[in-house]
Amino acid sequence: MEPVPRKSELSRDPVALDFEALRADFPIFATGQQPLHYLDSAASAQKPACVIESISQCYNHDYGPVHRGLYPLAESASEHYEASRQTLAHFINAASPGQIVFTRSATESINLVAQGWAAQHLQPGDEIWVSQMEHHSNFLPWQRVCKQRGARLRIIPLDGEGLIDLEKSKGLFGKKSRLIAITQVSNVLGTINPIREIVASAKQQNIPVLVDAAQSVGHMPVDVQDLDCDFLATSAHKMCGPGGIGFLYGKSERLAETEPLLLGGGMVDEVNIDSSSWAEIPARFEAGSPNLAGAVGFATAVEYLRGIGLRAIEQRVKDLVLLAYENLSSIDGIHLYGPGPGLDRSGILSFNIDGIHPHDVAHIAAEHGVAIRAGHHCCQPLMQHLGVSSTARASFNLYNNEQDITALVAAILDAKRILGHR
Amino acid sequence: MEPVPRKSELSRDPVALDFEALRADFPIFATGQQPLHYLDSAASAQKPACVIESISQCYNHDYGPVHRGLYPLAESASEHYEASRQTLAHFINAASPGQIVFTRSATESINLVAQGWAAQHLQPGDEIWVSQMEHHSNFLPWQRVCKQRGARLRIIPLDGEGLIDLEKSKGLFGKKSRLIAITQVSNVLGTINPIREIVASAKQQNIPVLVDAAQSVGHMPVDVQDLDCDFLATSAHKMCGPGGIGFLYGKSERLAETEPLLLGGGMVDEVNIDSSSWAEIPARFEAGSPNLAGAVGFATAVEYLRGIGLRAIEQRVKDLVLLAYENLSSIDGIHLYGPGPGLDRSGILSFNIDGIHPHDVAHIAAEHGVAIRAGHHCCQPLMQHLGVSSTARASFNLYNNEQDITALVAAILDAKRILGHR
Amino acid sequence: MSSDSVYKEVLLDHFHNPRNKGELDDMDLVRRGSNPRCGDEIEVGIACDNGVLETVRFRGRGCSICLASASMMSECTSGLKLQQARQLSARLQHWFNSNNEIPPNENLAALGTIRQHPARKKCVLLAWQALDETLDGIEDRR
Amino acid sequence: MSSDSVYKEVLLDHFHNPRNKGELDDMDLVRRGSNPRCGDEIEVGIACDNGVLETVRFRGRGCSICLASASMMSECTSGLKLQQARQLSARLQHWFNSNNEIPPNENLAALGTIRQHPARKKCVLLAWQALDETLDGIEDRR
Ligand SMILES: Cc1ncc(COP(=O)(O)O)c(C=O)c1O
Ligand SMILES: Cc1ncc(COP(=O)(O)O)c(C=O)c1O
Repeated sequence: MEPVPRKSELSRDPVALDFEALRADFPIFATGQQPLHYLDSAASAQKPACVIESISQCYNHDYGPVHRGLYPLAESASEHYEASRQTLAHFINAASPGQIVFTRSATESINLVAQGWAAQHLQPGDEIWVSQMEHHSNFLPWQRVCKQRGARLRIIPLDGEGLIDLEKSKGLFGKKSRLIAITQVSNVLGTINPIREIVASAKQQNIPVLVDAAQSVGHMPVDVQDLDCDFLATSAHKMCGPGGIGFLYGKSERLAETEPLLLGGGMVDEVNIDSSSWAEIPARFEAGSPNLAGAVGFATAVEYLRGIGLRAIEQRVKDLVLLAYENLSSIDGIHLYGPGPGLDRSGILSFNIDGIHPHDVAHIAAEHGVAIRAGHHCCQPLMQHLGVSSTARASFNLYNNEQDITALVAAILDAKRILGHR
Repeated sequence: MEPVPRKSELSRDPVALDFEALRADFPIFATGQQPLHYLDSAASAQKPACVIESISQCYNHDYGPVHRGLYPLAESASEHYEASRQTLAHFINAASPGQIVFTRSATESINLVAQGWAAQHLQPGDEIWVSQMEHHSNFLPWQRVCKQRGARLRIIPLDGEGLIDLEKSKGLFGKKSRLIAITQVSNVLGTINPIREIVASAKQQNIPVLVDAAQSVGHMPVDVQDLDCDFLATSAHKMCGPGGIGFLYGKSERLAETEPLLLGGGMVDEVNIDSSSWAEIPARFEAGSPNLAGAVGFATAVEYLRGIGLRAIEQRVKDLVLLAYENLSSIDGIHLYGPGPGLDRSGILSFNIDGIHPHDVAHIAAEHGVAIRAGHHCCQPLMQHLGVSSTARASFNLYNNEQDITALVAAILDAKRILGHR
Repeated sequence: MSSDSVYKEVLLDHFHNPRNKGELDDMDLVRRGSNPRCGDEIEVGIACDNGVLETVRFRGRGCSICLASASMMSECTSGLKLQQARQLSARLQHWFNSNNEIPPNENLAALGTIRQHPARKKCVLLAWQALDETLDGIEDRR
Repeated sequence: MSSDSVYKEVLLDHFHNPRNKGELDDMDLVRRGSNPRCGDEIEVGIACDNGVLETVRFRGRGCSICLASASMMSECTSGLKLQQARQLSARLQHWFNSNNEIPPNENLAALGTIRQHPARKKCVLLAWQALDETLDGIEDRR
């Protein structure tokens, strides 16, 4: 009575065949514990060998302190660091490399805007808008700055499918709205928000927009000039890059309005006992010794992705998630969250199974070699909206394949066999 | 007339011979551009192969998201991350691993205390004390928080040798003093400050002390319980570890008084639309996806250093800097800064040469394969004290040897030949 | 399914046929344990007479391990003296926080496989920590 | 010393024997360029007559490259029309900010090796940027 996983067109598609070969670029699938059906890329992606090697190469051959050293290692360190910035600027089509601020993560990037920009611009009674689907990293910084400034945190509601009603939401923003902070892709629902349209309507009222791009950049083509957003935040580790590095993109006029979050070495021109003057942008926002190998590894990752093609990656992952959706939706007692069939979604699929706790689903999956996540995914406000305390989540990336889905379905069926009503 | 570099006992010392062999642990000396006399470790240290390999190994075999995943890769990621924390706690003899907060750097650690602790505890008219030799990273955060809170930033003066007069300084602190923030080792002068004594006298007036340990941890034995300091900040990259990671040590009662600097994923228990409750310490201070490979590389670096022995490293570097001091001091027209002969100093030596700009000294040194730094070293207040706008600086680490000093002396003599009065 | 699965028969039996699960209206004292990270919540109620736990009952929601552990807890502690229940709980928690391989009680041995999964420790301990609180509460009343 | 040393004879000659270095009290207009990062500071003064730079003089402190560049600048621009001086400065700066290999003027060719050292670009440009400001200043006066 339980469905057999359906065969899809996937394996006959020549593009898919290329992707099967790309899997070999990721050493973890050859050398890590086996079997490994890694379906937790939305938490953090695996790394291709080229990224890992670029980090080793940096430390083995080229390592020196970034900025203003006068010897060859220091000069090449600065060059590599700035070349990485340029690669990233190019990747999201920023107008200039100076609009890319290296941070440790999307989380730091968002906190920088909250404390460095919003705190300077919020008056009591003002509003910041976030959606009900935001990750805690794009929620808590706004909650805090609103409290600090006597402003109000307002919530853009979702419909039953986990979508933002664009027409309705336009009516929400008004004279008191100072910022809209919204994710491009939900890390739970897989929803792809219509950022371009939201920005366009926000522009009519001069409301700046920050885009949380942790789940979008590196997964689909993202063009900040096309989106016309004011700020955009992301992390390298979700797009096959190293941990400990991310960036904030900002329009030049917005960055000029922003105070640094961290003060320290490298971000000042003149320091006196009484006062100091900040260095130029983006150095102003990068206090402390720059993370050279992180920047180099990040740039290598986006070059790798660009080499494959962002459209191809997006399509491949969409095919996979669609196949997963089809296979999972025919399991008895399953609830799938987010956009239904026919609606656009990214490679993230959350679900629950009647009577089985998501922790048990994930744990039994783990015993099958299937790595999925269970929990609130740092989205408690969304969980409240869905009326659950947690979900199971499978997320896909370019290195996944049909067997991963087959294994996932088998694991879910096994969880039902073990824990379902007897 | 110019001195020939003097031979020292160094090469006949059996310990020194071991160190010569250790140089082979650092791939850059075999595979980087040659010759490389790397005398800029105070800016950032080179990495031994074991550190570089631990990072590759992590990404190749063991990579997964840290915290609460239920599948083997996620479980081992959490274990490795927490084991690294434990290694670091052990390294500085913290009473518990929960007193180690991973940050991106010493700079972030200090900003966390400035905004998370001091901003909560400063009243108008209160004082924060820093010394005249502080790095901008341990100066600007205090300057800002004092401005924000109407408090005063006070300066502990230095004597002619660049030392803090302990007896005099005790008299400085008073009822309004809320914090002393001081470096253990000056990154310009090489001065080693008497932290234990400063803390002991501060304790008598219940004044907490933050130690900037960017130049001390990993270079000499550091025991936070012995120092009895309240906070201690450091970066991995200065002690042969990777970039993009550091830590803040705090006494448990101080950390409990500290608000997080960054908000986001992983640092909350409950999130509601109106308010949220923080997670336990140290998770509370580590918003965003943890930097697994950074933590692992950091722990590998300190294990490497511990394997050699911190006392041995300290002694070796002291021998080198003493030899350098002797050789340099006999050069005509040179000015050496910091503690004179017979006084304790770490492996950092700043100097200037009459009539020759430090940039030229460093550039000509670079043409000799000698990597030294020229500039204000992020210590403008100290430069003002010294009455110069910049210095040249040679800094030593365990992989340096006598040839590096010979090459440095030759480079300086060449700079004099080229640029000295004709 | 690998042989070191945590989903062993004993646990599954407790999950599918929980002992002492039900309403707590008639208990002397009720305390709640909750895990905000996953939304799990166990209420433990006790009824005691003359220093002996006559009844230990629970209700709530949680994963199979959380519920099985609650069921096993109620079974193992019903009929114990307060002091004995306290000791058992302490030993169970010590077992989970140390490298000690020996379970505090044969009937709890099936929980052992979960010790390899630190992320699920809290699932096991939730009911026991709620029990501790009921025991604290009873002592306060005396 | 390697053959691609920046410390070539031409530069060293300007450093050791700077042209047009001295007091600026009798100049028509003086402007200062400074680099807070290294404390270098160059003041450039000009005297002009009928749209021609009669005198370009400088003083200040800086590294050998900064001072040599100031000396070369003063030598190359003295006697030029304002407009020509502006163009030369623009071409010099473009040369440093592009991959174009050809120096704007044979007498400035010795600065070329420094283009490989981005950290020292500012040393070369300091005097030229101060010159630009004096030219701006003269135009504003008209
Ligand atoms: C004494 C001192 N404190 C703080 C720092 C800041 O360290 P980081 O740049 O790694 O944050 C440095 C080094 O740059 C330093 O030398
Ligand atoms: C939608 C979204 N925003 C923000 C973040 C925060 O990213 P990081 O933890 O890398 O700072 C994440 C991932 O954790 C995310 O999924």
